[in-house]
Amino acid sequence: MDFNIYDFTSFTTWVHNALTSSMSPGWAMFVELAIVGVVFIAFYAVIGLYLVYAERKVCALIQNRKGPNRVGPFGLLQTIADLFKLLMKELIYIKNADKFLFNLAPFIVIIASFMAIAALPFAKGLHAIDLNIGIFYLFAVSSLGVIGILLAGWSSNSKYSLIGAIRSGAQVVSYELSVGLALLSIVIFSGSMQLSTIVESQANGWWIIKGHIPAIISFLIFLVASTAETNRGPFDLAEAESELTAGFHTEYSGIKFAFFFLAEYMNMFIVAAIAATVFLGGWMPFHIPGLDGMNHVMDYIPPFVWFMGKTAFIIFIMMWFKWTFPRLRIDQLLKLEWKYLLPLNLMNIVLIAFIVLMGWYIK
Amino acid sequence: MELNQLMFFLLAGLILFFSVLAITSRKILRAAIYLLTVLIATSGLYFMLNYEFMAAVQLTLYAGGIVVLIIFSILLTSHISHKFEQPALANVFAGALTGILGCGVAIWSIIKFPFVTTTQPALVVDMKVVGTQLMNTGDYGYALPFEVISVLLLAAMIAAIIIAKKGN
Amino acid sequence: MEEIFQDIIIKKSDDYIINMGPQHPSTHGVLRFELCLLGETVKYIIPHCGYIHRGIEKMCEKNTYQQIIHLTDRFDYLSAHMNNEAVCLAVENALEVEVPERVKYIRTILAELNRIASHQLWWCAFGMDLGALTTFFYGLRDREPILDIFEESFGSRLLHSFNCPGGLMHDVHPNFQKKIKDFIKYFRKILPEYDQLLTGNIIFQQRSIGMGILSKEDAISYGVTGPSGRGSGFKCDVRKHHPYSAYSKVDFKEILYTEGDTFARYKARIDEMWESLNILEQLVDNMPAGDYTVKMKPIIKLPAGDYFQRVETARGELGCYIVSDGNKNPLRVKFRTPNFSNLFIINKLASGNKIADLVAISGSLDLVIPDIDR
Amino acid sequence: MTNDQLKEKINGWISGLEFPENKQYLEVVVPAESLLKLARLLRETPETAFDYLFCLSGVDYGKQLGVVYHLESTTHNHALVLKVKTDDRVNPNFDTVCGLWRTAEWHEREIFDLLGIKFNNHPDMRRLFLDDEWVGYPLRKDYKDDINIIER
Repeated sequence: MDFNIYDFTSFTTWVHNALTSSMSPGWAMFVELAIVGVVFIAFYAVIGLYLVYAERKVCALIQNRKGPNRVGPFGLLQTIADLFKLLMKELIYIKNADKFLFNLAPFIVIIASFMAIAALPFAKGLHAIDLNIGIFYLFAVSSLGVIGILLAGWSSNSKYSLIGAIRSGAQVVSYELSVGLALLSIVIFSGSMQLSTIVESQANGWWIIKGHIPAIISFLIFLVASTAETNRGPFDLAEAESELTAGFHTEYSGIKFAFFFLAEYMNMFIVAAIAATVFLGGWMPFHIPGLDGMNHVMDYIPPFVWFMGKTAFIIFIMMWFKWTFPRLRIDQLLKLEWKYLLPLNLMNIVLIAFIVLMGWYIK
Repeated sequence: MELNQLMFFLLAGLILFFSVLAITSRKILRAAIYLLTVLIATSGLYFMLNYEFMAAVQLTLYAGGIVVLIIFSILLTSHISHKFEQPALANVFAGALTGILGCGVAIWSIIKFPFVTTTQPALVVDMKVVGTQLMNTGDYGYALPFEVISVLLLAAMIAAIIIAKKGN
Repeated sequence: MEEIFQDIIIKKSDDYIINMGPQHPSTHGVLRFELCLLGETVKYIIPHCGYIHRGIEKMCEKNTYQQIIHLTDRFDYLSAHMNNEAVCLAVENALEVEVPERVKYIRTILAELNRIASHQLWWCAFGMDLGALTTFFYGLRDREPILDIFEESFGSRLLHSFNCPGGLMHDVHPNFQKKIKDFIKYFRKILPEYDQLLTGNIIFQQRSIGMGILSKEDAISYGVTGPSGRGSGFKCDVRKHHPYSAYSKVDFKEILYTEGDTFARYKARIDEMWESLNILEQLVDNMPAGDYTVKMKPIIKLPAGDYFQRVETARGELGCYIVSDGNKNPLRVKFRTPNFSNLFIINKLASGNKIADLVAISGSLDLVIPDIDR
Repeated sequence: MTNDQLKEKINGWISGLEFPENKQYLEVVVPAESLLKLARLLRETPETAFDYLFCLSGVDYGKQLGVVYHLESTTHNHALVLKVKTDDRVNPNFDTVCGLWRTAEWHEREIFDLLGIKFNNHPDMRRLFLDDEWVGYPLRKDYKDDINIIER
């Protein structure tokens, strides 16, 4: 076996061949599915927990505090301790709640984020499934999470939850458009919806550089709209704690609350990963044509690190937003989308089509 | 049984089971959720056929769009304690009869259709082909229906705005 | 008279009622708003108070004047010093006692320090109400030096009870002047940060400008005083119009805004912090030496009659009304607390706006719940 | 207006009013039936224009129950204290002034809650702090509560 951290293709083919040679193809596929599932669950848990830790550290940095620093070195084990606390907490049952839907809602939210994570290319040759409509699939799956939020709000039989759910519904349905249209701009540039092709097309430069002005506009719109779609501050109206105490998850406790909590952070990771893949070149290292020496140094850094680094950078920006801005009001939120982002987006797409037609981008 | 077949029966079973639940449930939001499951399982069938574009459209439009709108309107209009009444027996019978008739017609036409087994590998649907076909004005092109539908949608949107404006 | 009652609330049976509080993060304590919603819009608001009514006025009738002072800390705990001062001044005026100059200066300095500390905490909480969570830590960080000054001089940080009829309990710590000068220097540098973080933010301005407009007539009629009233152009600064302690000796502006919206109330408080720094600067260098108290009898008996003392707390005008029948206990003590009057404007300001605006408006009124309930 | 001018003015409206000695403010004692009339004149006459009611207190004098209104004019900067008293301890009632000064609405509710003085024509005469089922009026001198109030 030839294990190489710069290209996982040989590793994955080796695993596949080893499995198919030792059992029937059906079982081999089944085992592969199981392996991918276990890896993703582990990855999900670790990323989720450490994003919570990262958020607390970033927020502490912005607020002149230290953040968690007692459990483990630099407080690294703090969120794990929190997880155990949440696991042990009592699950409070609500009288007159629709129990079935009440229990189902956290799972829908978390399954939606699982489905999205499956299509992400983490490094060269390291993705669970490389659909030829990758971006479209991500867009489709990301719209499912809101169903869980709507269910949670309605089935808790609480007015605060219901208002939170309705807010979140209006918000996600509106901002989905901007997210989709912003991603469409890169589809026009690269001429493909397949995530691996989009990443390959950025080998000689990231789209945000190659696509110059319109790509930067799309990137900014995507950043704003995806922050809104994940219900994060300053767009966290669905759980605005100063108005609705906790919005749609007011009535949840223990591990069910933790599901919502984890899903929020995973959604943040997913949108950041999409932005990194589509605009910032995914796992492609940073290259400047002509500077061969620097390009070699950049190539030395493994693709997985590049991918995670870019994702972390975007996540940092999103956290930075959240901890500096006040929250928008619901009518301002919708006005921002329908009056500013959407028209701007449509004009931007026309501009991109024109630029691609004329070949005015860096090839 | 092959894994493929197992998968198909699993999805088909899901679709059947949740379709029946969706129409028999007396709580409206639960019915909507059963419908969602049916739609997602249908998109699973498309994935099995390697027709990923259709599958994603199914997820975006039906699961992500229409069901969300249905749930949204339920949220605005109905209360959690609301339950539908048991329908009258005559209605149940009429409904069941229509269902069985429709089912019979479907099964009959499937049996009658001369399916031909091929040994060719599964066709990969190229996205570019779908795109050009949608915007094609020539034979089998979808440009005209596409435009007509957009006019219909525009009319629907204007009507919705007018209805919404009437309140003020 | 009927035309004035137009804003009387009429309840209907199919109103969508939601309870905000008594346990709710944005009511800042155990206050309950009964909201009627129309979608996101608030139709009317009925405030319900009394969850922490402790009967301070009844307790005052059973206690001597020295003991009353310790009760007054407990209503507006963020302007504890000014509450103390109101009772002390009322008793001193009734007995016609002239307190030493030094006491007047120290009282004024403490009042201004207390005002700054209170406005800082308001700023923290107001940012939180609007969803800007970082403000909370900035405000608390800068409040700490003030609380340290308090702690050093009188051993407590929040509820001082440092005044007594005739002067102060004891003299201030020798470091008092130096620490205040340090604080003024520090806070002059740090206060522009508040503007950078919140005031200039476009989302903040969009949410506060033009929201919850309180007209001057309404402010007067509803008795909305303090920075909230002055944001509407109501000249109600007791320090300026009915000076007490050393306020007649300092030169300061009465902060007035005419817009009357949330932003004007916000700006009024920020400007008041600057103005308080000015007052402190004028006083702290000229503190006269002398006694910290005059000799008073251990049991004070006020001559029969009515005594009223107005004091400007951080939230508005505090009135202390003492009716005495010549005994060692007052016959009746009534505190006209600023928040009690300020609270009830909320229906007028916030009905017709969104829930989020209600939170912003109630934040901009700077409610302290024990001050309403007493 | 100075206090003497005010006195003259009030005497011109309603004669035979009592002006007790008070070092701080000019004080007027009004009979309950002419309270609203005087209040309205004070509020609406341009020369007096008492538009700011800065304190409204109920007092239990032992035998009598009374309400004290502290008024100020924001334009003329003069102040006045209105007092109204009644001997009726069972069913004391005065006219409400909350149509003239809106802040009076809640101050009057507080007085009703704690002293049991009713205000006629008040739009919302309910208890403010205490439960609706509370028995008695705590700020009255003859209020008995064996559990919460310890007599020394």
